[in-house]
Formats: sequence, structure tokens, C-alpha cells
Amino acid sequence: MSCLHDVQIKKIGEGTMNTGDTAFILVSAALVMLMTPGLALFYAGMVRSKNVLGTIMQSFILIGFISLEWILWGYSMAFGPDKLGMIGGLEWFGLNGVGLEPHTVYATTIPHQLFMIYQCMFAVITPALITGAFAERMRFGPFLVFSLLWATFVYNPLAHWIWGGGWLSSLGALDFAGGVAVHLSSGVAALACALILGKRRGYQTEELKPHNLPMTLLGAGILWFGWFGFNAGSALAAGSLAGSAFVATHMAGTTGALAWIAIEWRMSGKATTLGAASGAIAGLATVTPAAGFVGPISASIIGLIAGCACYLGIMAKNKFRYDDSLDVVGIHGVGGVVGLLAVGVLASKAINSNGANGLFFGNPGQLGIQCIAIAATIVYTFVITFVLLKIVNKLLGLRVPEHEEISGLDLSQHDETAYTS
Amino acid sequence: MSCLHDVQIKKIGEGTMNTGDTAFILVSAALVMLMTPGLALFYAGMVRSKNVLGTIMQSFILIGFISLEWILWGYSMAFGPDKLGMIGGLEWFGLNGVGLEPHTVYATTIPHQLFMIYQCMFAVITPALITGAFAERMRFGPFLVFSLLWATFVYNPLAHWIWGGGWLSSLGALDFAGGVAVHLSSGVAALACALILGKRRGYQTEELKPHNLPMTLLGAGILWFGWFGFNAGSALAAGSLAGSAFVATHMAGTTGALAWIAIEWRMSGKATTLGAASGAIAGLATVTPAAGFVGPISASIIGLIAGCACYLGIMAKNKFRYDDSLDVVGIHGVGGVVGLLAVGVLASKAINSNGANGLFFGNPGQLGIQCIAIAATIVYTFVITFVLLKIVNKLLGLRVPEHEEISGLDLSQHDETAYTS
Amino acid sequence: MSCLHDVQIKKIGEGTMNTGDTAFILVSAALVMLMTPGLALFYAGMVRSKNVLGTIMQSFILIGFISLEWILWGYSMAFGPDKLGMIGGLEWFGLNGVGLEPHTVYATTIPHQLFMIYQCMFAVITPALITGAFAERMRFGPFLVFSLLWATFVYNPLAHWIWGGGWLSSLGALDFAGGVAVHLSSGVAALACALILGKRRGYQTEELKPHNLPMTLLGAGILWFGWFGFNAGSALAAGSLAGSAFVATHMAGTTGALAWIAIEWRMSGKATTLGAASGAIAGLATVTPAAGFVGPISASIIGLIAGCACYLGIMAKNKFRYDDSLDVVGIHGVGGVVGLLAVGVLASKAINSNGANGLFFGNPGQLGIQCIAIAATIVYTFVITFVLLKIVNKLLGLRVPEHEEISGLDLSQHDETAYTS
Amino acid sequence: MKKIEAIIKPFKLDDVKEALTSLGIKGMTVTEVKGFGRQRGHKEVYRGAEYQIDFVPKTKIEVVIDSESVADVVRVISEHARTGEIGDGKIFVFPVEEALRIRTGESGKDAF
Amino acid sequence: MKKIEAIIKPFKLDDVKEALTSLGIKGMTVTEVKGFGRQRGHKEVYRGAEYQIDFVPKTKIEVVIDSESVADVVRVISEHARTGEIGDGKIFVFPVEEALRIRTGESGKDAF
Amino acid sequence: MKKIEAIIKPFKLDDVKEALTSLGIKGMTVTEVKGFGRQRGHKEVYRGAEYQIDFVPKTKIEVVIDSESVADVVRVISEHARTGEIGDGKIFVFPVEEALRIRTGESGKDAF
Ligand SMILES: Nc1ncnc2c1ncn2[C@@H]1O[C@H](COP(=O)(O)OP(=O)(O)O)[C@@H](O)[C@H]1O
Ligand SMILES: Nc1ncnc2c1ncn2[C@@H]1O[C@H](COP(=O)(O)OP(=O)(O)O)[C@@H](O)[C@H]1O
Ligand SMILES: Nc1ncnc2c1ncn2[C@@H]1O[C@H](COP(=O)(O)OP(=O)(O)O)[C@@H](O)[C@H]1O
Repeated sequence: MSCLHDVQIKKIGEGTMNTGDTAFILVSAALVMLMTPGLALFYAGMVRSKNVLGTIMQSFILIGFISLEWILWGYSMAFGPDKLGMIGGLEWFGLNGVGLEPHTVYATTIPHQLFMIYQCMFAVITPALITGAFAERMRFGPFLVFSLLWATFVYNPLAHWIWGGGWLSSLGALDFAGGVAVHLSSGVAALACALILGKRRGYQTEELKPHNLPMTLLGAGILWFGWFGFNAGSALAAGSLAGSAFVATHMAGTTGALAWIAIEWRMSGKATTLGAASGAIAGLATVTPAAGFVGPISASIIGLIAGCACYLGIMAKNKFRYDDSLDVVGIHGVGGVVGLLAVGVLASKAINSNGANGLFFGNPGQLGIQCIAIAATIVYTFVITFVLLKIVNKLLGLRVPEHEEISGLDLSQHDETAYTS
Repeated sequence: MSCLHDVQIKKIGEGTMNTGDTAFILVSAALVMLMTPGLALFYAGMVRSKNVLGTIMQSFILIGFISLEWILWGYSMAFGPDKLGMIGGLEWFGLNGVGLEPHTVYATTIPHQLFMIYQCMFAVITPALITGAFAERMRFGPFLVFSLLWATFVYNPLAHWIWGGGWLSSLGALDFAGGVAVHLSSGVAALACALILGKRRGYQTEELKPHNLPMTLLGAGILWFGWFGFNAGSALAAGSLAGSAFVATHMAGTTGALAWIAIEWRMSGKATTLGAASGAIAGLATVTPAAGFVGPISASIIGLIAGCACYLGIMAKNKFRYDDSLDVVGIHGVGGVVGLLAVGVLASKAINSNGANGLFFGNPGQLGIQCIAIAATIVYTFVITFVLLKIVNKLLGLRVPEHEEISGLDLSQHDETAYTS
Repeated sequence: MSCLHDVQIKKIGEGTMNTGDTAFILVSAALVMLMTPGLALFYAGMVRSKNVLGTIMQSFILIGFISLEWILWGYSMAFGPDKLGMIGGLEWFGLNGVGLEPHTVYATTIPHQLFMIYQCMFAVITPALITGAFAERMRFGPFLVFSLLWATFVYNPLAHWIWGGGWLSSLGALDFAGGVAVHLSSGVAALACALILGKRRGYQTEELKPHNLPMTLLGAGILWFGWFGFNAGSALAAGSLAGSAFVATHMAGTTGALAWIAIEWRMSGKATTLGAASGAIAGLATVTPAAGFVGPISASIIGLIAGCACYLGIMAKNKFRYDDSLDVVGIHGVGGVVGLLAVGVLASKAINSNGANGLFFGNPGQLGIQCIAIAATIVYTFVITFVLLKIVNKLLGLRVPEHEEISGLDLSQHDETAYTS
Repeated sequence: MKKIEAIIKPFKLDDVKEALTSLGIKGMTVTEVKGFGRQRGHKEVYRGAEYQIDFVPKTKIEVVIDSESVADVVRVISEHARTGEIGDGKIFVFPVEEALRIRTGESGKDAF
Repeated sequence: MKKIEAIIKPFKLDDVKEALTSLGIKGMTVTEVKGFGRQRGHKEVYRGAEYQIDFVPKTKIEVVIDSESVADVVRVISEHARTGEIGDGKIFVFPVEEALRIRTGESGKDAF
Repeated sequence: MKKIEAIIKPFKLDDVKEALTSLGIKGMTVTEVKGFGRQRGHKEVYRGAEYQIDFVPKTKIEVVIDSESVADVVRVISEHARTGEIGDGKIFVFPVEEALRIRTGESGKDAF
């Protein structure tokens, strides 16, 4: 999805379908869809058993909820006709005019609707990522309202800025598959959520431990698998750029996991399996904006840095004592920043001629542009998220009452029990 | 797979392989294969822990059992040379003549064997769907015998009627990816099974609750993922029809889940996670016959109706008091009917020129044809299934004795325990 | 990946990218990656609950660890410029010269780096397979060291011999997707491990039973799914060979499962779900070297033989009383031998013109060549594995002390507990 | 006061609970246990090897009552837990010296 | 010697354990149980059907102590397990005839 | 009649069960419990934070026997459960007033 304006110049008017590209994006869309159930498991394994269904549900239902929002107004706001670089118009409301012919700018060799649904999966998983911040304590109804508002007023504009022909892309900011709109935005939103919702009962006094780590590891495996659709698929064609992004993605996941357990081993004497999973996700998240602009060695370095930086990000939480329950800030927020910076440093036109060179390849300006993208994303996301949360809290109340927190989300929000015999 | 006769006229003689199409169907076949293990988990999470392995096994072993049937005689009966519109001949027994060149009618741009194995996955999952009806009480050996007979005498003819050049397709009945042969047939067969096998011990007196809902949610996620191969793959080419079917599939799953939890919320005050999963499956099942004939908004409406209709379908069970244990009738039976009707109403040649228009697009006759297809499928399936069950019951005995039902299928049928420490 | 030398002659100089082929190998690489988490679950379900994380970790971390080895020196050793038929040179260290253009010999229609990363996934899963042999008793650090050495000194040379232009391929040995380097090598290495590490505490006196068979079945389902990428993907193009390999793979999994439960049924009166899963894996492993050389009926026969042979392989363990904990020898060792022999008997040029005919198709010599490949693999793997284990044991100590074995790997190696409430 | 401890078949729990409630019993505590006794366990097969599992899942019910009710409670439990087949379980009666309701501090008979 | 058996709310376990430790108690045994009592259970919904679950998760603590400590232990448990809401649980006191530490063979008060 | 309650290390259960069977004991009831005692628990790490887990998995065996057998049973359990290391567990003896076999209604010694 990178550099649509360069692409624009070259490809306008082409628009011939390619079966290989179409096959690849069909499958990639399915892969990215699967990431949300994967994330549900990744998160659900880390909560206590009384909250497992509530946690799964917060991801699962967004597949439905945000997809509907997306075909109604989301896609139009993000990718529809640009208005002043800030937002897409509502001309494409209800997919009006979004047909089966390739679009002339976005993904010119696959059906336009396929590009739309592929993007839909990104819109779905982003608010799902945030749910890790308020795990185990948010009311279900208000959660839905907040997610809808957030998707509309945070995700859609950010996606437009960077991928829909908005001002960040005009500026030349590079984000291959979701540093701005997906990872950094969800990480920053997570911080706002953690601050406004407050700590879980028992935070730092009781043992709030994962109830089922194999479930988390399964989720991590599914996420890794789906990430190939996320990053390689963002090449939007089955060619060498996809291959390159695939390799970069895999290597960063790899070195992220290794870096994380290496630090752990030094710090506490043991490597944990949750550390390996967390490091892999950190590497994968961090390389996301860079995947199509860097080679395998650069990607490996990005993963290494990601593993270290996100580990420190998580330690920060223990220090500042906000309860970002499942570490969205530490992983996606820190990862988003590091990844967007890494593009500014390590991007190379030798890998992607539609991209740009970074600092190490003689173009320090790119790093400046990336910093602007980071700053804009942080400020915009934090402010809007904060306001939305305050409003929803005022009107509906975000947090479950204490006795419901004690009995758990599964019973209190859904009248269900996860495990019986 | 729709409308093979139209396609026939156009494509005979073409038969040039396309790597994109082949790539897509290779992956789609793998995706549909994965649905059966997904279904195994979806079902197994809903039974008590003493029956989890027995339930998984009833799906898992059919991958083996029905695949063998399929290459020996099933594919030939379903897709082999037509005999009077009723059945395929046995000329292709043991895949005799089913080679690596594309077939001239079915899927003309991919290897014929690939089309065959893709269809195999449909033949596998259909009897696996039925197992939900007799969960927790059927003997393993007789189950195998019944499934083999059912695949042979119900699935193969139905698949021939609608996809193999049989009378339903000649009549113009439309079924994109499995309303007739997969969902309606399994739903109707499920009713026969529930009636003949009788209720589980403790039905409506004890709590026969799901032992592991996260397992069911994981299964639902895998099913949703695989459904893209099921429905989009049924375009048999990586082009705009596949894109359109993909979008329709996703949207119906989406609105199915939302409709279901909305009703629940009104009726019992809470949205359940099982409701979200059930609604998604209801939407996906219902849109299956329609996926390649309708646009995204129509598909969203189909999902909404599906969520409501299938919810009511399940309530019906509680009223009529048959023990369709995991709600195959309510979801796949009701969904099959609704989906086939929806094609008659919402199909549009603008989406698929090889299809037809439905009622809303000026062609009321299509609805009549769809009704014939529904009626024929219900009557044929119910009668044959009933007879097969009676025979197997007479010869072998379908139901486990009471003490084996109490100790559970895992121990009594397989000498195994699912969980130990 | 078969017969690269034949291919070489035909394809040198071509090197035009094909989007369909690229799409297929991108997805196949993702599928094979997923097999390692699948294997982690398959194995972890079979251990006691105190070892589940340790077992998952032994697979999961190899995704990271071996991938890094692979891009640094592994790929170069296996596929780099041939040195005397024995090993690839280090010219491609750090992917030096491994670019985005297709290679002129390997996979000439996809990016070279994509071929490299696809192969990476094979290099990852092979040492992960071995971990089943020393489950529940190996120290984590020494395990990492051993795996790295094994990948370097056993996997890389073997992969070179058979796929990288080494002496086995020059000799004409056929191995479509991993009989030599993956299954037989891991099976033989497993035997060495079982012998050197010794039995688990309580072996054959206590009940060392699977703690979570549904987890194992889920793992088996994921493995089966991924295997389509493993075997069909090894055609390296989305054409009829991939279709044929797909069908062969599926049928062997199928008949493997059926054969295994049939024997069980006769021997102990019941068919087990673990038996169905084990038989499927046996069939899939066994058909791996043959998948692209045999037709569907031959593949079905291979699966049948595999189910029987591997069942006996496992019985052998009970007799000879070595503790190959999760039956790597019985399944992958026996399966590897049977599969490589099967190629010598059942291979047919009618299926793959770049292959050869086997005994049944008039070419008894092929069987002799296959025997040489088997013998060489067994001897080389056993000797080197034995030596590596001895060295690592001497320097670091392979086995956990008794009290750590009692408390379990999760606590003793990783300071974690898999399940809490 | 006495404590009645009954080891019963798990699927009889609901019956017994209902019966005790009808008798006016207000509370009880239930534990999942494994029993070893005349009722043999079962065979399991793992990769071709057979295991004899000696333990059978059972449910333990504990009720503390005043001494006069012992005979009634024992009778009611044994009637409702009985299937007549081996493994129906046991009832044991223990002396209790003191009982206290945590919430209110009430003790003796008033505690339950 | 006496055995104190307390049925408490699970999330109070840590508090009670700390308090007992402060009192000098060196050991205890804890079991997850299901309680039935005045505190009602909860509703669950499964595919549109509602179920009333009567049992509530509780934690049982068992401590064997010498007879003099009974009053202290009972008091400490009841103070630290109390929330004042229904379902706080019960404390029962039982006579113990003998106690033995397996490792050393010590018996009586020396055993714990 | 007496009830012997033994808290032992889980992996000793099979040994103890065999030994008791040899002694002629026909039945027993087993519960998985968590023990707190001199044997310290273990450290766990979760996302960089360390937790001290105080409870150790233990197995509780309950056997009701006639009063004469007490010494034998206690001796056999303590012999077979002993590893000599800390955490081997305890044996407690309680008075039992009545015992009943549900299936037959037999009571006293005949019940077990
Ligand atoms: N002496 C005993 N002490 C404690 N529990 C016992 C004793 N004997 C039997 N039990 C418990 O009672 C259950 C039923 O006993 P069993 O001998 O199988 O059948 P029955 O009570 O019908 O003779 C056992 O599973 C065990 O839990
Ligand atoms: N008679 C009894 N015998 C044994 N356990 C009891 C008895 N009555 C109550 N309990 C236990 O005490 C718990 C709390 O009792 P409950 O009546 O709910 O509240 P409260 O103690 O506040 O009156 C119950 O869940 C049950 O486990
Ligand atoms: N006073 C007690 N009351 C009840 N159970 C106890 C008591 N003291 C110890 N236990 C149980 O005995 C187990 C072993 O005790 P511990 O002090 O660790 O070792 P040891 O028995 O070798 O001194 C504990 O884990 C606990 O379950």
C-alpha cells in the first residue's frame, strides 16, 4: 500500500486483472481475517479464566461490527475521494461505486472490492488490538460504542492520511503495512484506555496471571501465520516485493523472539515461552511499516531492536504503574514508533523503487518525515481517544461494577462460563 | 460451480491452465480441508468433557473415510457422465480418466484432479456437519457405516443434481457453493437423526452444557477462515467473481453474528459469545448458495435474516423437544432454506452473468425454481436418511447403551480420556 | 524440488516471474511455517501438563533460532554453490547474492528469496520434529545448542545432497519434499537422542499419558493443512504437478489414518483418536518423498502401508524399551524409509516427467538408488547426531536433574505454569 | 453437631441436592474427588499400550447439621444416591465441635 | 488437637493465609470446592435456554492446630474472610486424635 | 472407626495406593489439594514481573478404617509417602461415628 502517489503516476489507466495477484490477495485477506481470532486467543490465554470469553468476544465481535461499519462508511472515509488531505468523502457510502473492476490507483490488478475487503481486515484488527489495554474490566455495550466511534474517528482518518491519498502520504511518509494506522494508533489508544479505565482490582497486589499459556502460544502462531498476509499482502501483487516483504516479516518475528528471551535470560535467569511469543509479536508489529522497504538483514536488525525496545516498554508499565493489562502500549505503541523510525533509517530504493532511501542510504530527510508521521499519529490518536472515552464514560459508564469484576466478564457480561466438565 | 451448463457452452474447448486460478484452488482446497478440523473443535467445545474426543473423532475420521469413498466412487457418482439427470455413472471409478489436464466443463483452467480434490473436501464436511445432531450418544462403528451410506446415497446424488449436470441444474436452480448438497441436506439429515436416535439422557432435565467455549470459538474462527475457500473458491478462478463471493461471504458472517446477539440481547438481556459464533456460522451457511450471485449489501441482508431465522430455528427445537444436540437443523437446515430462497430473490446478473436474476431483479420464476430445489432436497434427503438409519439401527444398533452414555464416548468408544494432568 | 538437474537443463535462462506461481509459493511458505506451531501443539498435547510449555517452546523457538541460522549460513550450505557434491559453499553467507530475481536453477518463476524462505520453513520444522524424542527431560540451553549444531552439520549437508545439487541428486535419488532431509533424518536423530538421553523417570512404570488430546488433534489438523504447502508447494509452481502432489498428499493422510485405526481395532478392540491422528501424520510423512511422483491410487497404497508400518514401528519401541517419548522414530523414521522405498517402486514418469519410473514401471534400478539414499542418510545422521549429543552432553549436560524432571520443564526451565484459574 | 460426608456418583449430585433442600438443609459443600474401591476403573489405550485406571470420578458432599437430623439426612442421601450398582459410595458421620457463620459471627446451629 | 475447616470466598484466600502466617501457623491445606447456600448462584444462557447454577466457587482451608489456638485461629480467619455480604462462608471445628509428620515421624503438636 | 487423612506428594499416590491395597484396604478417596507449609513454593515470571507461588500441589488421601487398623495404616502410608525431603506431608487421624455403604445399607465396619 506504500507510496500510492508514485504508483498512481505509473499505473493510472492500466487496470488489467491478474489472476496471480488476485489469488494472492484473496488468500491474504483470509489470512488477515484469521488474525483477529488469533489475537482473541493470544489475549484470552493471558487473562484469568473468569474473563476468557469476555476477552475473546471483544475481538470476535469486532469482525462483525467493524466490517459493517467499513462497508457502510469506513472504506469511504479512509479510501474515498480525498478532501483536503484529511479524510475521504462519503461518496462511496455503502460501497457505492466500489465495483469488481480494478481501481485505477489502489491495487490496479485485482478487483476493487477485493482491495476494499482486504483493507477491511486491517480496520477490524486495529480496535481489537486495543482491547488488551482494558482487559478484564470493561462493560460490553460501552465497549462496542467506543470501538465504533474509535474506528470512525481515529482509524478512518489515519488510514486516509497514510494510505488514502492524505497529507502524510503527500508528505512522503512511508508506512508499508500499518505502523501509523494499526500499531502506533492502537498502542497510543491503549495508553488512553489504561489511564481512563484505571487499574484492575488487585493490580500489583494479587496475582493476575495468564490462565492458559498454550492458548496464548497458539494465538501467537496464528498471528505469525496471518502476518504474512498482512505484510506480504500489502504489496498487493504476487511479485518480488511480496517476496521481499515476506522475508522481512519472518526475519523480524524471528529476531524479536530471540532478542526478548535473551534479555529475559540475563535479567531473570530464565527464558519464558510468553517472552518468546511476545518478542515475536513485537518483531512482527515493528517491521510492519518497514516490511516492503528493507532487506532481510535490515529486517533482522529491526526485530532485534524491537525485542529489546518492547521489553523495556513493558518494564516501563511496571514502573509507571498504569494497568495496560496485556501490554498493548509496550508492544504495539513502542513497536509502532520504532518501526516507523526504522523506515526512516533503513529504507532502501534497491528493495522498493516506489519507496525512498532512509538515513543509512543517504537520505536523512526521510527520518524527519517519519518523525512527523509519528508525532501526528500520537497526538491525534491520544486526544481523540481520550475525548471519546470521556464521552462514552459519561453517557454509559465504561467500567464494570466491582462485584462484576470479581465474578468476571464471562458471567457478568455474557451469562456464560468458559469451562465446565 | 454455478451454472455449469451456461459455462459449458462458453468454455468447451478452452482448457488452458492458469497458474493464478490453480494457485487459488490449491489453497482453497486446503482451506476447505481445514474446515473439518475446525468443525470438530466447534462441536467438541459444546459437548461435555467426557465426549470431546468422540465428537472430534466423528469429524476427523471422515476426512479419511469419505475421501477414500470419493476417489473410489463418490466423485464419479457426483460429477461423472450424467445418467438421466439423476446420477453420474461409474465410468470414473477410482479416478479412472480423471487426469491432470483441465476438464472441458468443470473448472477449465485448473487440473481436473485439483477440481476433484477440491470437491472432495465438500463431500467430507457435509456428513461431518450431521454429527452435531447425534452428539454424545452414537456408537462409533455404526456411525462410520451410516456416514458411508449417506455420502453414497444422499450426498453424491444431490451433488450431481445441482453441480454435476443433473436435473436441478438443467432446471436452472442456482446454488453457488452448497445450499442444496451441503447445508440443507445435512440439516434435514440431522432432523432424521435426532428423531431416530432419540434424546440424550438428561436432555432438558440435566445441564448439558458446553465444556469448553473457547474451543468452540476457535472452531468458529477456523470455519470462518476456511469458508473463504469454500465460497470464493467455488468461483473456481481467481477473478472478480471470487472477489465478489469473498465479500458476500464475509458480510453475511458479519451480519449473522450481529443479528444473533442483538436478538439475544433483547430476549435474555445479554449477548453471548456462543451466540456470536452461532450467528456467524448461520450467516456463512446461509450465504453459501448465494455467495456468487449477490452483491455486498444483499449479502449483508441475507446474513441479518439468517441470524434471526436460525435463532428462531433453535428456539423451535426447545419447543418441539427433539434433541438436535448441537443445532444442525436450526443452523444448517434453516440456513439452507433461507439461502436458497435468497438466491431466488436477490440474485443479480450484474454480479454474475452466468447466474440469473431473482425476484427483486425482475425474474420471479427463479424463486419458483429455487423452491423446487428446496422441496426436492428436503424430501429426498429425509426419506433416504430415515431409511438408512433404520437399516443401520436394525443391523448394528446406533445408540450406545446407557452405562456407556454415562461414562462418555471417549472412554466407551475409544478407550481414551481427553484431559488428564 | 525434485530432480533439479533435469530441470536445470530445461529451464536455465528462463527466469521469468509468474504471479500465479509466486502467489502459490508465498502461501505455501506461510503454510509450512504454520506447521511448526501445529507440531508444537501436536506434541504438547501428548506430554503431562507440567511439561506443556517446555514442549511448545522447543518447537516455537526454533522458528526463530533456525531461521536466523538459515539466512546466515544454512541456506548457503544447503543450496549455495556445490563443493564436490558434499556441501554448498559459504558464498551466499548472509544471503549475499540471494536476490529478488528468480534463480536460474531453483524455482525459476518466483523470486529467489522466496525460494530461500520457503526452504527455511523446512529447515525449521526438521529439528522441531526431533524434540518429540527427548520430550519432558531436556535442558533448554543445551537443547538450543544441540539444535543449532544439528541444523548446521546434519540438515544442511543432507539438504544439499538431495536438493542442492549434491551427490544424491546426481545419483538420481528422488525425494520430492523431504524423505531424506526431513523425515528420515529427524527419525534417525530421534533414535540417537532417545538412546543417549535415556528414559524418562517413570517410563513403563508410571502412567505417562497425554494431558490434552484435543490439543494433539488440533495440532494434527493444522499439520495436515500445512502439509499441502509442504508437498504441493514443493512443485514450486502452481500447475498440474502441484495438483497431483496435493491429491497424493491428501490420500496418503487419509489412508494412513484409516489403516492405523483398523489395526488398533483388531488389536485392542477400539479405534483411538490419537491413532487416527498418528496414522494421518504417518501417511503424510511417508508420502512426502513420493508426493510429486505418484498418482492418487499409489499414494493411497503408500498411506495404507505407512499406517501399518508406523504402527509396528511404535510397537517396536515398547519392545526395545528405549523412550522415544512421542514416537519420532516410529513415525518419521519408519515413514521416511517406507516413503523413499515407495518412490523406488511406484514412481511414474507419467505423473512427473522430470522424475523417473520405479520398479513397478519397469525401472528396478531406481529402487537401488533409493536404498543408497536411505542408507547414506541413516548412517550419516546417526553418527553425526551421536557425536554432537555426546559433545553437548559433556560440555553442558543434556538432561534436567531429577527434581526438575519431577517439577516439570515449565517451572524448571521457564519459570512458568501453563494452566491456572 | 455432626458432619455428614457422602461420596457419591457425580451424576447423582443434583438429585441429592434437591432432596436435601426439601428436607430443609440450607447449605452444603461439594468437592470433586477420585475414588478407589470395589468398582473397578477402566482401561485406557495410549499408542498401543494399555493402562488400567483405578480411580473413578466421584463427588463428595459435606453437610454440617445438628445431631438430631443425622438419621434423616443419612437416609435421604442414601436413598437418592443409590443406583443399586457397585460404586454408589459411602456416607460417613463425624463429630463437630463448633460451627461459625463468618458473615455474622453466629455459632452453633444458627451458623448453618 | 483440632482441625479448623473454613469455607471462604476464593479471593479472600491470600488475606487469610497472610493472617494465619502472622499468627505463627506454619502449614495449611487448601481445596477448591463448590458451595451451596443462602448465596444464590447465577444464571447462565446456552443457546437461548437459561440455566440456574446453584453452586458457587468456594475455597476450603484446613488447618490442624493444638487445642489452645482454636479461638485465635477462628477469630483470625473470620476477621479476614469477612466481607459482610452473604456467602462469606463457615468455620467448623473438628477433633483430631493424632497427627504425624511423614518426613520425620514426629507426632502430636510437633507434627505441624 | 477412624478416618486417616494423609497429605502427600502427588507422585507418591500410586505407591501408597499399592501399599494400602496390600494391607487389605478396599477403598479410599483422593482429592487434589494445594499445600502451604515449610516446603516453599516456587518463583514464576510473568512479563518480567516475578511472583512467589506459596502453594504446592499435594494429594489428599482419605481412608476410613476400623480403629484397630490405625497404627498399620499410618505406618504404611508414612513409609511409602516418605522421600525424606521437606514437604512429604502429614497424616491426621479423626474419629468417625458412623459409616454406611449406600448401595447395600450396610453400616459400621461392613461398610468399607
Ligand atoms: N474405606 C474407605 N474410605 C474412604 N472412602 C472410601 C472407602 N471405601 C470406599 N470409599 C469411597 O467410596 C467409593 C465407592 O466404593 P466402592 O467400593 O467402589 O463401591 P460400593 O460403595 O458400592 O461398595 C469409592 O470410589 C471411594 O471413593
Ligand atoms: N450446613 C453446611 N454444611 C457445610 N457447608 C455449608 C453449610 N452451609 C453453608 N455451607 C457452605 O458455606 C458457604 C456459604 O454459605 P451461605 O449460606 O451461602 O452464606 P453465609 O455463610 O453468608 O450465610 C456455602 O457456599 C457452602 O459452601
Ligand atoms: N497444620 C497443618 N494443617 C493442615 N495441613 C498442613 C499443616 N501443616 C502442613 N500441612 C500440609 O502438609 C504439607 C507438607 O507440609 P510442609 O511443612 O511443607 O512439609 P513437612 O511435612 O515435610 O514438614 C503442606 O503442603 C500442607 O498441605
